[in-house]
Amino acid sequence: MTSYLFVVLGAVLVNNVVFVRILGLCPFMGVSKKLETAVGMGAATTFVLTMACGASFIIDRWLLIPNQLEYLRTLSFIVTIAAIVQLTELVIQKTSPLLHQVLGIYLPLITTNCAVLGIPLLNVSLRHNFLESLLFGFGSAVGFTLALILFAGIRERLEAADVPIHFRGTAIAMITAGLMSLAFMGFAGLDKYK
Amino acid sequence: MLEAILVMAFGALVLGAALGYAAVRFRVEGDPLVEKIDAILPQTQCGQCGFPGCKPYAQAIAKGEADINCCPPGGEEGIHKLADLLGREFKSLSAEHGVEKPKAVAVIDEQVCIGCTLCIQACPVDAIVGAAKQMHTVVSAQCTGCELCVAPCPVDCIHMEPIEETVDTWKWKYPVVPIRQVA
Amino acid sequence: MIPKLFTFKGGVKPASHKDESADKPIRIAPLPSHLIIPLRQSARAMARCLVQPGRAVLKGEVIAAAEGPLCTAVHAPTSGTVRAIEPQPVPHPSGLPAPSIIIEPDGKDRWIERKAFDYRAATAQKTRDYLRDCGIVGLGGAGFPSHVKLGPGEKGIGTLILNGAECEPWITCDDRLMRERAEMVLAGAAIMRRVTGASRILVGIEDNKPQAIESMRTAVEKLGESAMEVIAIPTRYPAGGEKQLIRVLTGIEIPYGKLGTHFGVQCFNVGSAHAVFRAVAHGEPLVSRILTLSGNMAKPGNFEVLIGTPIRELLPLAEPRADTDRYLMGGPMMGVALQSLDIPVVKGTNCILAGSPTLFPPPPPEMPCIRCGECAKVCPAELQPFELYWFSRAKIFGKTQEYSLFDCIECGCCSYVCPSRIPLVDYFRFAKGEIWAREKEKAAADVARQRYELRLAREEREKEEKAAKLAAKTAAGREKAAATLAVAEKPAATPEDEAKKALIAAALERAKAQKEQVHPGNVSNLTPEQEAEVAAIEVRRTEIREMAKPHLRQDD
Amino acid sequence: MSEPVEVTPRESSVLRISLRTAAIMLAFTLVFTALMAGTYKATEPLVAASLLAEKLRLIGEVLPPGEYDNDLMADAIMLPPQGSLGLDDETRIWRARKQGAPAALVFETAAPDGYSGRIGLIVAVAADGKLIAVRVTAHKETPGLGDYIDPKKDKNKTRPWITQFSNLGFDTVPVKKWRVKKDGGRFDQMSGATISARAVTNASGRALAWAVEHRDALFALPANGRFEERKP
Amino acid sequence: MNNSPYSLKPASVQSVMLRVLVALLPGIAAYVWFFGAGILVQIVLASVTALVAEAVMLKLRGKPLKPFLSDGSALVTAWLIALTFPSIAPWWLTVLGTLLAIVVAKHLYGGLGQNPFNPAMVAFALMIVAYPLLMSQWPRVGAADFAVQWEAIFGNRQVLDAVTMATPLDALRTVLRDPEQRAMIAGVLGGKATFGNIGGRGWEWIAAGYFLGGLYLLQQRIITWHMPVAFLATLFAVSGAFALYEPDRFAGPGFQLFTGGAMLAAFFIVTDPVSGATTPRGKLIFAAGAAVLTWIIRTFGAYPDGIAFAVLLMNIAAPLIDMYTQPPVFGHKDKRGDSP
Amino acid sequence: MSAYKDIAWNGLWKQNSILAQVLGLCPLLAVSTSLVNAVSLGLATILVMVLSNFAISALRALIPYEIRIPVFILIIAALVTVVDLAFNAFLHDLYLVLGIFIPLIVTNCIVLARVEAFAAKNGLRAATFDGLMMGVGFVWVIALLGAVRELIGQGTLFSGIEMIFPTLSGFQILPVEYPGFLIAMLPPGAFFVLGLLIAGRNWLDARANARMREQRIHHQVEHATDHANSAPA
Ligand SMILES: Cc1cc2nc3c(=O)[nH]c(=O)nc-3n(C[C@H](O)[C@H](O)[C@H](O)COP(=O)(O)O)c2cc1C
Ligand SMILES: Cc1cc2nc3c(=O)[nH]c(=O)nc-3n(C[C@H](O)[C@H](O)[C@H](O)COP(=O)(O)O)c2cc1C
Ligand SMILES: Cc1cc2nc3c(=O)[nH]c(=O)nc-3n(C[C@H](O)[C@H](O)[C@H](O)COP(=O)(O)O)c2cc1C
Ligand SMILES: Cc1cc2nc3c(=O)[nH]c(=O)nc-3n(C[C@H](O)[C@H](O)[C@H](O)CO)c2cc1C
Ligand code: SF4
Ligand code: SF4
Ligand code: SF4
Ligand code: SF4
Ligand code: FES
Repeated sequence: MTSYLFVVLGAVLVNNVVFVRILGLCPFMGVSKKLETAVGMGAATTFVLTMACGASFIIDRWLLIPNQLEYLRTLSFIVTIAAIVQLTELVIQKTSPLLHQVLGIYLPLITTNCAVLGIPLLNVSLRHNFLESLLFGFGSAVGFTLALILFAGIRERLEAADVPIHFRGTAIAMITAGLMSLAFMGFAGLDKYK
Repeated sequence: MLEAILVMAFGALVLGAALGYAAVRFRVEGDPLVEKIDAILPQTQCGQCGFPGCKPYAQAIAKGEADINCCPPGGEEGIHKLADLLGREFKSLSAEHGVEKPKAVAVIDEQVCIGCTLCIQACPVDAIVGAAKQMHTVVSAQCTGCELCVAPCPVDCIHMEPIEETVDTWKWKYPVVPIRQVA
Repeated sequence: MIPKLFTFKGGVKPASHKDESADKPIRIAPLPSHLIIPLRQSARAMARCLVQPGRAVLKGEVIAAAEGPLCTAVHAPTSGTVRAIEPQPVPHPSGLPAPSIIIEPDGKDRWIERKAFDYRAATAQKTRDYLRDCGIVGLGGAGFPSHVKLGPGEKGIGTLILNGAECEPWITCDDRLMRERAEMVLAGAAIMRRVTGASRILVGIEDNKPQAIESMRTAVEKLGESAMEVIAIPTRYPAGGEKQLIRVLTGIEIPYGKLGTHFGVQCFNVGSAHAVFRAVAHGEPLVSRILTLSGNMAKPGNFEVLIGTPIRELLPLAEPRADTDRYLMGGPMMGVALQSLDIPVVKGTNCILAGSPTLFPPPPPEMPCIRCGECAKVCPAELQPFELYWFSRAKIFGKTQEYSLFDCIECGCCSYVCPSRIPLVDYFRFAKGEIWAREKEKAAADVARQRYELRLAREEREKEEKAAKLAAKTAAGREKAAATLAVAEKPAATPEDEAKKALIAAALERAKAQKEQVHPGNVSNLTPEQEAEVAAIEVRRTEIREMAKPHLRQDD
Repeated sequence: MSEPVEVTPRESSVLRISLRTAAIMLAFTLVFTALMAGTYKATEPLVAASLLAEKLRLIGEVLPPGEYDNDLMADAIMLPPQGSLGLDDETRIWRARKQGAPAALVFETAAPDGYSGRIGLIVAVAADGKLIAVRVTAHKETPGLGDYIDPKKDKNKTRPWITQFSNLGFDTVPVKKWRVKKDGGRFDQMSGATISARAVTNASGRALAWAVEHRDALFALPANGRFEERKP
Repeated sequence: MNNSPYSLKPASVQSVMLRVLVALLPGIAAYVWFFGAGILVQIVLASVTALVAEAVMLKLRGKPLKPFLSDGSALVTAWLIALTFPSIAPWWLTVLGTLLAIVVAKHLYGGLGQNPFNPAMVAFALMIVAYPLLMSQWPRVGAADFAVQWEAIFGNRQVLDAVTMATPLDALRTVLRDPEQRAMIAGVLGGKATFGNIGGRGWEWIAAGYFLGGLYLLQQRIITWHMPVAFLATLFAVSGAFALYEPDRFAGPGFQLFTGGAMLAAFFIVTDPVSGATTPRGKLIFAAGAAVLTWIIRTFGAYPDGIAFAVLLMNIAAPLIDMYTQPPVFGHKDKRGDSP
Repeated sequence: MSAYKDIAWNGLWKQNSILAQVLGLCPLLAVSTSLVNAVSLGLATILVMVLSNFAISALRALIPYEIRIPVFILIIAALVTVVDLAFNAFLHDLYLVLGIFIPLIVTNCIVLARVEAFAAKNGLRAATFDGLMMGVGFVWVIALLGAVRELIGQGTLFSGIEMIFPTLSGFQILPVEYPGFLIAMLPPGAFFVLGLLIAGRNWLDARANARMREQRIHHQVEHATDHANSAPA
């Protein structure tokens, strides 16, 4: 039981997708200017990534490995993800127009978030079982969301700071992300206790 | 090889059908974005942006056909708002579309006006009153300062007057930062 | 019975400097050479001028009438002649001029006929109308019309609060008023109680004015009014702020956007109560007030001054010292620096303070905010001024509103303590102004959009109508067109030069047609009068052109 | 590319369009899957060869090719998870023979107690009980501090730290001395990063002891056999 | 001409920062007493570097030099860097750390008052990640005289082996990871509970010095009680609970509070007004969070003193903490938490 | 021809995927720990971009609007897989170093963005050229990043070149005593260096802008003086 907890915590903090695994940076940089949008993007990603991990595990274990088609992993995973994104959009559009209004614009962006493909691929190479895959996906997505929200908090404040002119915008955001990842290095070594 | 193709073909069939269905079934009608953009534009309707009015410009922005820095009356602030809304980077006002000017209203020199009604036809917000061959006046509360009436006047009797500051319209100025003066 | 006092958070204790003028009895200021009475005496609205230059007026005569719900009448402060009605600088941070009536006193100071108002017989509404016509506005500084504040609001008023706190340093006019005319103040309060139907009156006085407290307590006993209490409150700026005083005396907190009446309390300055008493008991409209002259002056004191007295003529009474570099209207915490000494005393003027570089040194350079939180500790509105500042400075106004910018009462406590010497209040005033301006602009844009869309719709309709008309005409039109075509075709067959001629003719024709389009029928089919008018205009126009020519050439 | 078609979603057309898109999708899939499958088939032998070469190179680091003459890949046995070697997965033991005689065992082992967790090792133990060499295969030790255990990162290029175990056995270094100097043993450690050194030293000692103990049983197993520890 | 208010309380950034420097003096005195005067060299190195870096950056950014150079904030940063780095760190380590703190962590964000991260802690974290060995060599009490320290700072690092030792925190961690040696923990931590053994010899006196300085800051109302109390109390509670649960595995609160930079952090580092939370509730959360993270990283993480990382991690969260702990505004108290 | 110049300028600088569009960051930051790694991944990316732009431009008439995205992804993924397999077969060591970042080219936003924004609307030659230029734009940035990080981090350049050309080896640029600044090799360093690069780009752009403005003003002033000189005549 605790080992599952460590999978989640490890994915959220110690091996944070953004700061340590360096995945999902485009939306991390692009959708973090406002807290609101950061929350929306985080929620959408969490849902899709968790689903993607489950689905890709099933495909890998039951379709690809038995047929020795591992080389189709990239393709089948990304296509699955695209399908999940589309279906998610359909479902929430039907069931909750409100949620759709909140998440709608983020869903299409998720297909090009490389964490959404990277985490399922990592699941394979870390040889996670089904539950671990799900939890790893969920934990990573929570880690992504956490990073995104914290970053948005800082950026909202930074917007008013007297940053030297050439550093305004993306440049200082990069430096901030660097310092955040430096801070997250403090968690290094915690995962050896699992 | 064969199983590869079979597996993928199966996936493709399902997905293709689903997507085709979805794309047709759930096409989003109308574009709420245009309304949001239009709400930011100053509604001066001056056409300096190169479009016949604010709404067409809003549509062009929403379609990605126009840049966000083409509206001089909206000024830097308007551009900031648009950049925020659209998640784009801020750009300073494009010089070819004009410069930000202090707000002004049109004033008709009633001595000179010949009542030709050309200005009435030009004014996009019906801010000019007067019938043919009678003196025309600008209702300054309704004038947006677009200057469209200035050019058509055959006797050059319309000029723009900056809005004067009164006790009612006066605003506190941005505090000067004395530290720069020390430098 | 000593009621339980509440406290408000924050606040500061600047050096009080009250001793300089507190023991100086109220003196009547001499008549000035002229009086400048701005038409705007109440905070929100301008009165309608009733007099013309040259007209003789008596003291107390209405010279401008109240118009609209938030307006009060304006009266001649003394007898004399109206000299002019013109824009004059007024006490406003902008220093901009505003329409004012200028009166030259005749030196006789003759009153109109004064008659006490029997408020016991009148309805509350009648009394309020009477106060409006007496020009009573709050004398505590904000200048809000008192008759409006005396209205019942939603719930009616249970508690009436008299504000005798006078928390700003230097100012002692309310202190003197309470010492010298306590009974009148309380009688005024009693009238207000009757109008509002309030059950009790609480008078809040800062405990650094023991004589005033004493005098007011004696007066309460003497008047024998029940449910009227004089309460000493701890001295701490801004205890006299309406919300803070109400909080201290009753524990009620009034948020921004809500009025005292929502909570059944209403607060008046003691001077306002005094003015009400004078209006009701003696039939004297508000034409004078008591103010303190203090600061860098040799003989500070308190004076009863006519509204409209130019500051310049008041100053000799207190003898400003030589190193005075500026004058403030109001106290050092909230006052306004005067940009001209020709600015008159208005109803809200409670103090003229002479400043010197030693008394009010120019602020050292502004440093960046270090988020030390001092400002938040002293903010009586319990805001986070440094957050407001952070976003006001960067002009991110949406955020300032999220941090409740409009709850700021501009008391200045935050600026007072800031170690970085940031003029915080200036940033907040700036942000508020910009937000208001933006809201106005937004409203204007919405109107413009509507009008534009209406116009588009109309044009569309007109086009359709025209098209319909055109269609009706086509039959005839087609025949005509065919005929012209036939004519036009003919020359085409003739030799070249003729063709050229025809082309030129056609071009001329087109040009003419175009011209006609540009000048739609304006100059044809005119009545003789119109023709005359046009001719006259034409003449004027050529004259103007001639006159303008040299300039034009220069410009080129 | 076709422009967005303005369609009103009537059921029949929806069905038609769905079918059409499905068909196109199918066609694309077929073509590109074939492309991939073709590439896969073409590269398969190459990939297999690379994998083999990688393995051989790794083995070569601890066991020079001259030391044996058999086909290592063929002469391997399976090793179920071994707690004492710090292994929680099934691994292989490769048996090197020279002219048919047992020459050496090559196997993976791990030090669970590195500064930042597990350190993966590969060792070769000669049939005579000497540790031929040990190398680090995976570690997360602090770069610049604990990573000298990997000869690629070791500043001392001429005599990397990890080579000090080469050709030593319990006959030359008693079990008690198979420790870092700081713990009273025989081996150097890098000052300020003892933990990594201690972990590697102890793990290599454990591996040597284990190999010496099971040497005969291991060599006796048939190729592709499975080693089972017999509890005495 | 300025606007109201016209009278201002005499206070300035400079006086605030100077008093912080004064408050550091008792701790520095104890430091010198136990570990020698090498720390003074480091303080000078860091101060000079900080001032030069500040001046250059101000020049580059076209800001006036005088008010900013004299505000003292760069000195506070510099002193804190010197005090958290090993006193025998090579000179370039201190210089590089200070440089990065002032240039990257402070001026790229707009300088004084605008940096979201604590500059001194950025320096510490960067340096311990980049040069873990150099950042963990501390002299033994009384082992290195000034000459040796000078030597170590400006040249010959060879002298070090004789005089360095594992700091108490490091010893604790080394022992922790080896179950066989856990019995030794008592030895490391000084089973005899004399004062000299609470946080390791010498360390607790330095901590006491910082505590004294902290009291001065409190008395001067430069810091409020929230941060130090929340930080120390949380560290005490967490470490106490775990030490009770498994005393031979976890160090007790006495050790945790008096070793390493805990006391310095409680009064001087988490209290940095610029990069920390500012609302009263926010301060409590910020400091308590920093304490928990410190304990976790000290106990389980790869880096010996978790304070720097803990503070940086809380810096990241500070804007959100502030945003969600806005105290209710006057008159809006019924709607708690409704404000942004 | 100038259209091609525009495409090149866009790819290399103006619309540079990293510096201007801030897309494709993950491989950029994760793999730029050394020059060799960086360039290798960059080349793989170029390959994919050129091939996918080519393929999609060629097939664009066949792709219905509704399913264009899935089809694009399908094509890109297939091409990536091909490249991945090729690396595995021919550059196995490098394949191990680059890890999941080769498959992740699929989600590299620039690839999809270019395909959608350019290849789907333009002719074969232009599209292929655009893919190439966008790819080169990515490569020079990632190469610069890799070089800077490697140099600061360990004082070398081209370390690991033996993975590609077994006969070569890297260079020690800085003195051997250089202690190395490890941060540069770790994620924080990746962010810092990229931040500096972007600031550098801003600076260059600002300078170019300023110069242009100056020229224009200069031009105007000249014009005006000309005018003034001629006016009295
Ligand atoms: C910061 C602040 C301080 C104030 N101090 C006083 C004061 O000392 N005495 C006073 O009568 N009014 C003071 N006022 C004005 C009161 O808030 C309030 O407007 C007044 O008491 C209402 O009475 P009035 O309408 O009769 O003027 C202050 C206002 C503010 C914002
Ligand atoms: C950030 C950091 C990382 C460290 N990484 C390692 C490491 O990877 N390997 C190691 O053996 N020691 C490492 N140490 C050092 C240990 O904490 C401990 O000081 C050392 O192993 C004790 O060795 P000594 O007895 O020779 O001083 C590291 C220390 C720090 C501060
Ligand atoms: C914020 C902070 C403050 C510190 N203050 C001191 C101090 O005042 N005195 C001291 O000797 N060590 C101080 N240290 C050093 C650490 O407590 C710790 O002992 C140091 O990182 C040594 O690591 P090691 O145990 O791996 O050798 C401080 C560290 C940090 C992060
Ligand atoms: C109470 C107090 C604590 C401070 N702590 C720090 C600190 O931990 N690190 C630091 O770099 N500066 C510190 N400073 C100085 C200053 O706030 C810092 O340089 C700013 O972060 C620079 O913008 C402190 C200042 C005060 C008043
Ligand atoms: S320039 Fe601005 S105000 Fe003028 S029409 Fe265009 S959008 Fe409207
Ligand atoms: S009056 Fe003239 S300037 Fe004003 S809105 Fe109409 S056309 Fe524009
Ligand atoms: S008092 Fe001044 S420096 Fe302190 S937080 Fe407030 S605004 Fe900032
Ligand atoms: S001026 Fe506004 S923000 Fe400042 S203390 Fe007063 S109420 Fe608070
Ligand atoms: S490359 Fe864009 S999200 Fe990773």
